[in-house]
This record gives sequence, C-alpha cells and structure tokens, in this order.
Amino acid sequence: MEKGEFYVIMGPSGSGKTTLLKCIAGLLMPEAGKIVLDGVDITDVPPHKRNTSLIFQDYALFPHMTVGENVEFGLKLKKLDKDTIKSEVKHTLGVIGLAGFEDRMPRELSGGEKQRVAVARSLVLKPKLLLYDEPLANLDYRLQRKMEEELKSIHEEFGLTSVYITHNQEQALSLGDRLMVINKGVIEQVGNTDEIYLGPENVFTARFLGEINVLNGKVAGKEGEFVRVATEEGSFLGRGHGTFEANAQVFYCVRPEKLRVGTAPPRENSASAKVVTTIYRGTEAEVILAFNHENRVKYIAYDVTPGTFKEHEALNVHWRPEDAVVLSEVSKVKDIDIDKLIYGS
Amino acid sequence: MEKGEFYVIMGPSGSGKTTLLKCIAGLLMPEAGKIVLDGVDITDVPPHKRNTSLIFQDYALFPHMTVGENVEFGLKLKKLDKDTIKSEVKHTLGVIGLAGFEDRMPRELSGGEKQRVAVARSLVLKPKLLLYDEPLANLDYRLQRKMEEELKSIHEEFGLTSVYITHNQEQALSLGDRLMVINKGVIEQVGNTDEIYLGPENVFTARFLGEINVLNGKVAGKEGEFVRVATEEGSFLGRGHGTFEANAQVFYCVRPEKLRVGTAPPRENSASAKVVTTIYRGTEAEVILAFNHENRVKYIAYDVTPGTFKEHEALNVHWRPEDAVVLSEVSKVKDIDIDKLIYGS
Amino acid sequence: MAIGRKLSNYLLLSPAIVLLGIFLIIPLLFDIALSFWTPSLTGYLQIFTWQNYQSLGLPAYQQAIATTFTLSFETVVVTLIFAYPIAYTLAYKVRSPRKQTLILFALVVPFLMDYTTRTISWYPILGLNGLINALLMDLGLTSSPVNLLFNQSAVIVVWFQAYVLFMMTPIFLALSKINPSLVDAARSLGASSWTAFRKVTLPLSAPGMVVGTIYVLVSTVSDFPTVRLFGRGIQTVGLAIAQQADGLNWPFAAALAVLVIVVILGAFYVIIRYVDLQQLF
Amino acid sequence: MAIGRKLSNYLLLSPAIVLLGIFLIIPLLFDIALSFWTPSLTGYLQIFTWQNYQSLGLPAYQQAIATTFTLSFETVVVTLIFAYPIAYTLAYKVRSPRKQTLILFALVVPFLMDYTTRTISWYPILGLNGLINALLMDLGLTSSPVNLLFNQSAVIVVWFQAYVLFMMTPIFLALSKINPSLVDAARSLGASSWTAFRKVTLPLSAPGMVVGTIYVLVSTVSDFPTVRLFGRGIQTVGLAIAQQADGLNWPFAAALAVLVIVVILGAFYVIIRYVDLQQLF
Repeated sequence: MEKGEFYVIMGPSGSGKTTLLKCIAGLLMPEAGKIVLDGVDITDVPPHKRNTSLIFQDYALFPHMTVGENVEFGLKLKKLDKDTIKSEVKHTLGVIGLAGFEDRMPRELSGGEKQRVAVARSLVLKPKLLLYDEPLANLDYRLQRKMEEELKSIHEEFGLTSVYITHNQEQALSLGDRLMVINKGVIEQVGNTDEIYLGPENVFTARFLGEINVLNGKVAGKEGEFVRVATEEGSFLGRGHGTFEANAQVFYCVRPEKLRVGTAPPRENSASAKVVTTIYRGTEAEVILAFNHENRVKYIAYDVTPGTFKEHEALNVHWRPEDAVVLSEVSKVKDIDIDKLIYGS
Repeated sequence: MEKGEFYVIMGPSGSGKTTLLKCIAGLLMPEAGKIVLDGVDITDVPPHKRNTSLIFQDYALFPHMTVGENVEFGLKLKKLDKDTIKSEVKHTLGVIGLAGFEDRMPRELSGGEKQRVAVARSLVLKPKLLLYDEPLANLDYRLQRKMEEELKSIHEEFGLTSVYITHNQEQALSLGDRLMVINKGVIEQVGNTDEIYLGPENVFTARFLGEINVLNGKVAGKEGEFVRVATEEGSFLGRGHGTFEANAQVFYCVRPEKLRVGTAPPRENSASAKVVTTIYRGTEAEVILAFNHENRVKYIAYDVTPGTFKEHEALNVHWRPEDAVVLSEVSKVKDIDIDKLIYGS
Repeated sequence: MAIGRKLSNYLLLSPAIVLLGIFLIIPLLFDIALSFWTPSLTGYLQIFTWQNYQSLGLPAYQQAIATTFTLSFETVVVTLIFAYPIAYTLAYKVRSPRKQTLILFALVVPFLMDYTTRTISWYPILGLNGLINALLMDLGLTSSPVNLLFNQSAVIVVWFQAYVLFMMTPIFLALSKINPSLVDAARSLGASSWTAFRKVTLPLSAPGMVVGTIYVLVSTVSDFPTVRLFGRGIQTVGLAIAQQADGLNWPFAAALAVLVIVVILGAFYVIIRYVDLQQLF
Repeated sequence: MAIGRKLSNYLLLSPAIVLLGIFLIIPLLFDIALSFWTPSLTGYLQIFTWQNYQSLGLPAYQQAIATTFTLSFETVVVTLIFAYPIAYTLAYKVRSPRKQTLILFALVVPFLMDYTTRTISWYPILGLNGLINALLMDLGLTSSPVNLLFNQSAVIVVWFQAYVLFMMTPIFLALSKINPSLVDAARSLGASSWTAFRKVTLPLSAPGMVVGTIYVLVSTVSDFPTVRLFGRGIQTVGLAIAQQADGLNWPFAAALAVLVIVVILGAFYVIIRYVDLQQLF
C-alpha cells in the first residue's frame, strides 16, 4: 500500500474484511502474520499508540457528548492546548460541511450528518492511516452517492492514506485507486480498480465487481492474443487469463454493457437471441435475452424509450473479443456458492 | 387506479406516503376525504374487513411464530379448513422461493428471506389491494435489484392491484406502471412512469426522479413546438410544459445521460465546457463539466475506459431540443429546500 | 497472548467471584446443611437427621404450605389483572417517553414509604372505625361495621399494594419492546383489535408476566410480618419459619426454607417449560 | 371519531386508575395526614399538631437519622464496588446470551431463600463459635474468638448479601445496552483501555448505577429487622418507626416515615440533577 493512496478492500459478508481492519487498527490480534506501518512492525503496539483511526459502520458517536466534544475527543487525549483544539475542531467541521454544529447532540443528527461527524472525528487527528469500515452501508442510495463524492474530495484535500472496506461494488469502483478482493479470508485479486473490473482473474471476482454474463465452455484453441471457447451457443473469442489446455473446462464472461444488439448479419462473436423480459429505468433498459439453447444473458441498453424491446423479438447480439474474458477458475476458495455470497441469502 | 395495476407513490421522507398507505389500509383515519375501493366507500370500515393487505418496511413478521404460522395467520382467521390452508401456504411459499421453510423461525432468516415471507403472508390472502410500504428499504443494493425483479414477476403472476410507496427513484421507475409523486401531502404529478421521467411538470418532480441538470433562464420566444430560453451560457431550445410569457423566469433542464460530447463545431443547443472531475464506475463515467460562466453540469458517459476524460480538457457539449424540458415551476409546495428533501439532511 | 489475556480476565474477576461465593452461595449451602442437623436448645447440633424433613409431613405444616401457595397464587392473579392494563396504557397510550418516565416515577413514590408505616396505614382504612366502614355506613350499605381486617383478603390487599409495581414494571418493559407494526400487520391480515391483542401482543408480553409472577411469588412467600399483622390466625410457611427460628429450632426452620426454594424452583421450571413450548422467547 | 376513541381509552382505563389511587396514593396521603395528628393511647386523635415533627429534632432521632443514612450510604458504596465488576464481566466477557441468562438465574437462586433463614444463616458463620472464628483460630490468627456480630459491619455485610443483586441487575442492563463499537472507537481515537472505560463506559453506565443506588437506598432504609438482629444497640429510623408503631405512637411513626420519603426524594433529585448535568440520559 502506497502513501496517500485510497485503498479499497472488498468482499462478501463474512469474508473477514472487518476482522482485517480491526487487526490493522489494533482492536484485534492477528493469529499469524505481521502488520507493518511505515516500515515499523506494529503488531504488538496497542491501538491508541498506532496512529491509525477507524471509522465505524454504525458511526459509533459518543451519545453523551456533543458533536464538538466527539470531534475534540482524540485531540484532548493528545493534550494540545485549548485554542489549538478549538480551531482544529472548527476547521474540520467546516471542511465536512457541519460548521456551527458543535453544540448539537448526536441524537439530533440525521444519518448522513452522523457519518460526517464520525469522519471528522478521525480526520482531525491526521492519522497515518485512516480506516473506513463500510461507513456508508446504513445510508440510503442517493445519500451514498453524494457521500462517496465527499469522501473522495476529502481524501484529495487531506491526502491521508486510506483503507476502505465495503461489499458494494459501486463504491469500490468509484472510490478506490487500488482494490483488493477478498473471500473467506483469502485474497482473490489485487490491482487497480479498472484493471480488476475489465480483467478479473476468476469468476468470483468478475461477478462480485458487477454483473457479468457467464457461459460454460471448453477451450478450442488459441488465435493470436485471444482464446477460442466452444460453448453450447457457438464458439467465441475472448481474452484469456492464464494458460489454457485444449478441451479444458472454462468460463466465458462478458459484461452486460459490452453487448451490442442489431439486426446486422452474424459476424465473429455473435449469436441470435430472443427477448425474454425488459426492465426500464428512465432511459436505461435491462434486457434479459435467451440464446438458441436457452442460456440467458443480460444486456444493458442506454438511451432507449419504453417499448423499444418487445417480448419474443429476435435480435442479433454481438461483442468484441477484447470485451470478453475467458477464466479457468471459479475462485481461490473451494466449494463456494457465489449467489449466496453475493445476495447474502 | 385501475384493477391489476402496479401503482407507485413516490415522495421524500415526511411527505405523507406512509400515512396515506395506512389510511388506505384502515390503520389510520383520514382527517378529511374518502377512500373508495371497487366503488364502495370504505372510509369507516375497520382494517380487518377491508380486503387490503399491507407489507411493512420492517417486515413485521410475528417473531413467536414459524414461517408457516406467519403465512397461515390470515387464512386461519378466515376459518378455512386445514387442508386448504396447508396447500395454499405451501403453494405461496413455493412461488416466492421459500419452499420447505415452514418450520423456520423468523430470526433464522436473512433480510431478503424475511421480506419474502412478509410478501407471502399478504399474497396468500389474495387481497383486492396489496399495499407495499417501502418493503426493500432495509435491504442492500444488490438484493434490492433482485427483489424488484421478483416483485415484478409476482405481480404479473398473481395480477393483484398493488400500491407501492418508496423514496427511491430507481425502484419507482423499474416497478411502476403508473406513478404518483407527492411532496408534503400535495400531489406533484401523476402519470405513466416514462411520461413523468421524460416530461416532468416541475423542478421537484424532475430532480426527484433522477439526476437532472438545471440552468436558470428567461423565456426568449417560441419556435415551432419548442421554447427558446436565454441562459447565462447561451440561448437554448427545449420542450416547454405550460404557457410561457416572454421574459418569464424559467428552468431549463437536461438529464445527464442525454448530453453528447464531441469536438464538432458548435450547432444549435451546444456549448463549450471544461472537465472539472470524473468518477469512473466500471465502464461508466460521471463527468462534471463547467460551462464558460462556471455553471456546472453532470454528463454520464457509457463504455469508456478510465483516463478518457482529463481534468481541464475543453469539450463541446450538445443535446437535442426534444431531450430538454423547460419548466416554470419549482414545486406545487411553496418554500421548499429540494436538496434537503432529496438527501434527507 | 490471547491465553494470557483470558487468564488475566479471570484473575481480575476472582475476588468478585470469591465474594459472591461467600455472600451468596455459602449461606445457601449452610441453610441446606442446617436442615439436616439436629435441633437443640442452643440452636443446633451437627448430627445428621431426616427428622426435620419428616416433620414437614405433619398436617399443620401441610396446611401452612397449602395456604401459603394459595395466597401467593391469588395475589399473583390479582396483581396481574390490574397491572396489565396499566402497563398497557403506559406503554401504548402515553406516547412521550418523558411522560412515561414521570408516571413511572410517580408510581414509585408510594413505595418509598417505610414498610412499617405502609402497613399501619391500612388499619385506619380497613379497621372497624376505619374509612371504608365509615363510608359504607354513611351510604347506608351496612348498619354495623364489617370486619375487613384479619382475614385472607386483607393479606392479599396489602400484598397487592406492596408488590403490584414488581408485576407492572416487567410487563411494561416487555410491552415497550414489542414492535408496534406487529399489531398493525395482524390487523391488516384480517384480525380484529381483540384477536390481534390475543395472538400477538399477549404472547409477546408473556416473558414480562413470567418475570413479574416470579417477583411477586418470591416476595409474598417469605413476607411473614404482613401475615402476622393482617391475617391473624392464618398460618403460612414464612410465619412458621419465623416462629421456629424464634423458638431456636433453626434446623426445622431451615428445612421449611429449603422446601420453599424447591417449590419455587419447581414453579419456575413449569412456567419456563410452558412458556418455551409456546415459543415465546 | 378520534375524540370518541380517546374517551373510550380513558374510560377503559378508569377502574385501573381508581384502584391505583386507592391502593397506592391513599395510604401515602393517609400517612402524611397521620403525621399531623395527635398521638393517643389507642393510636391517634384527628387533632392537628406540629408536635410529631418537632420531636424529630430530638438528639436521639437526629442521631438515628445520621446513622441510618451513613449505614445505607456505606452499603451503596460496598455493593457498587463489588456489583460493577461482576456486571461488567457478565455483560462483556460472557459472550453467549444463554450463558448470561444461566448465570443471572444462578445468582437469583440464593435470593429465593426465605428472609428469616437467610438471616439466621449468618449466626453460624459470623458468631463466636462460627465458621470464620474457627478458621481464624485454626490459622492461628487469633487466640480467642472475635466478636463479628452486633456491629455496623455486620449489618452492612448482611445488607450486601440481601441487596447486591438489586445493584447488579440495573448495572448489567445498562452495560448491555452500550454499543461495543464505542469503546473500540475511543481506543482508535487514542484512548488507553482505562481512559476509554473512564470516558465512555463509565458515564454511559451511570443510569444503571443510579437505579441500583435508589433500590439499595430504599431497601436498606426501611429494613429494621436486620438492624434489630445484627446491630444490637444501633438505632436507625426504620427501627424507630417500628418501635413507635409497636408503642402505638402512630403519628410519630408516620412523621418519621415522611422524613424518610423527603430525604430519599431529595437524594433522587440531587442524583438526577448531577447525572443530567453530565448529559447521561
């Protein structure tokens, strides 16, 4: 992890994200391994001497203190003089848009305001490492999007190295410089966010970072930089990750927004399909298509009007070989139920 | 409201949505007005004789009963015979994907499963009117999307007239046949979902149903079916709603996904702008642009790779006159703070 | 490291555990031991005997046991009947938590009265020349004073006053915890107000009723002064224990106390089994 | 319609309110009235007098009042010191709610012992020939038995055993309600374990301590039998009330009881003011 980076750790519930974060903060002891900060092994350093600060999912504001007292809590422990504390608190509250809220009690705040106070409380200490434990999970969708933007700009303004954990792929993609996907305590993939989104190394990562269509198939050969995969619905080309033996069982994956639809004659990487059902959201539409052998795929169309897609309508679907990924592995963890991990039920 | 329709009522917190729904269900008494179901005035009918059934945001499963007992609760009160009850419960649990869950206790279920039991409990009674009180608000984003699809298909299968309240525009757009937008107890607009999305009648409705760019301007004249509006950034054409007097103060609105970006020479409805900041989410990007006079607009680009938009890069933005809406009214309610209503803080 | 922490937790805790042992468990064990020792003029001799338990079988004590549990059970029923509606009103009809706190506080004040004074306050009310007789005679409902004291009803009335709050508080807490949507949900599924109460509110408040019942049961069984003052001639186990202890027959008093513990534990077990069967927790 | 509903609520409630009035408020009012009436050989005469309150000023009663509140205060402190760590361990170190319930239940069992028996169990432990003296002499720590009974310490020990659970339960409940993230948050903001406890856990558990203090205060002030049995020669207000009531000087007993109520209410007020100032609720 580099200084000043916004590092996102992403994984399903129960994957050990919070445990990892608490180990970094010193609130839990790792059973094995070391934690190194700025080249110093801090595994045995107690939490209050670590210079890390954790922001909690449930805000964890002290209910018996005012907003001002919450924010100055850490500064007072540093025994700074009163004027410094006061001006720091004022400055930080100003930055997060809560100027003048010093005397409010936490119970008088809305969810978003509580979250901002929690951020301010950690920010004011200028820790070497700022740790976020799914801080937006309890906010509603619109507010999440707005707070993402604010966190991003706070990160740019203060330049503090930050670790952010979440199970929400939208937050991971929009906030992170670098991303680590973990699952049941095992690291599935690490890299820049766009690298992972476009080049997942296994089906778990691919599906966890957003919707993706997966077809089962067998390796049919290599063609230049691409791998040819024989599936029930035809033989398609895609970028491969790893080495592929002929006839090996693989997964052929294309993201729904990478599909193109038209009535043009079939070319490479194209197949005919029928519309099963369509959900319109404003000018965006989510279309479920069925190929000839009943494999279903999702296609996302932008800038359409309701009624563009009719049920049972036949379409030609195509996509570029560089937009498809061929994967040989489901996950680094054996015997998992991806649906259960993603939907939590 | 028509029979068999999926009717969505949408409004910010505190707009009276839940109160309205509880009045329909008979759990609250309206202070004025009548409630008519199937041509019969049911204003004074007690809730248990109304043949309406309400699905709660917090599920409201009976914690001391098994899933089976929860679902058969209403049927038992109808004094049906045991075999009928048993087979109805089994059938309904099957439909919602919880076959064999009869003997589980509610505390053993995940959030999504609880929500499904709550739906089954009402569904099994085949009420004349099924009322949903933000039933997905407590689920996480992915599960919400999945449950939306399920509710939609349940609606199609059972064909029950449904009223659904929410403050989430995505759910409103994807679930509703018809939509009513309310605000502080006042109806802002009623219509088909796509009509309202593309043709909002005031700024509140426009902003509440999804992001939209708003420029202040003055009416400069009528040109065919379009209205010309003079703004700080230039004079633009758009579809007008209502009658417009010359020089009247109006709002010129364009949805971010309707903007187009290019380096082509300026045409009608175009302006030059600079990139301020960009958030990438997978292959989608949200770009904030500043016009010459510093008015900011949001532009959503699809299928781009990170790095497509550089900070301070100059671009030409244009859009079709039919994609812009000219509105004269902020809201039917006076003196509201739209930001506060949308973000709840 | 983890083991070290665990150990230090237990070490930190040990003085507390030792003290608890001395102050709570030892008297209990001693009481049980005592019940198997031989009575003597100075209290007891440490000689094992079944005699004390055999004496429990005497008709006089069997009668006392029956009276005790009848009286306690009746008091439980009476306090339950009156405490429930008050707790219900407080939990659901009084909306503001501030008002709830104020009312609860006001209900507590009469309980601050010293035990003795609370008790003697009843004589001028229930006595032959007391308030109620004066009222009855003024209204012409009776020509000569009625004896309202010194019977089982008087004991129950005094116990009601002394212990109704112990019944009400846990019921209030249990009712406050019930999600109000549940009743709305039942109504919306076709239940009348009464059915919704019977099928949802009542079973979900059962834990509060169980706790209240245990409180009242435990308090009344050992409250012998009230029986002595208001139930002259009525013999209860609590009174018998006090009499035996006064007469220095400690081992027999101890045996009676063990009996009370066994019976109450049995009642607990039955109540908790029953409540558990109904899946209330 | 809405008004009709409200009215019917109050009507439904009215028998309960009337009963509460009769059983809780009337004895209290009667007690206050009694304290202003004139004592007589048969109990009291309904003649107004300040005499009873003037008698409270006698040095003997001032001494009794001082002793009572000193003893009660010491008991509060002792129970608080021991109950807090046990409640803390139960709330934070015992993870499973099932185990918590079991332990709480086990702690309640000794309290099922009949009052009399619980009391007499102490004689064989603290007495001249008791367990502790035997132990001390066996260990050679003393050559002749030490008198452990009949002094203030003995009263406090017995009260501790009788009322420690009343202190522990509310503290346990208050601690259970504290969000464990708060301590983690304090730690993460630079507080040591001790500072986090002092600044977060302790103030947030104060309501539990206040409730426990009130319970113990109220219980000990009026518990005269323990003082009579274990504190021979010690005079408390509760004992004085019982003596006056036995001597049929009810009005003076009532005045003493009113004094107790006033003092406890005063203590409430101070505690709640103080706690409120610290913004704990």
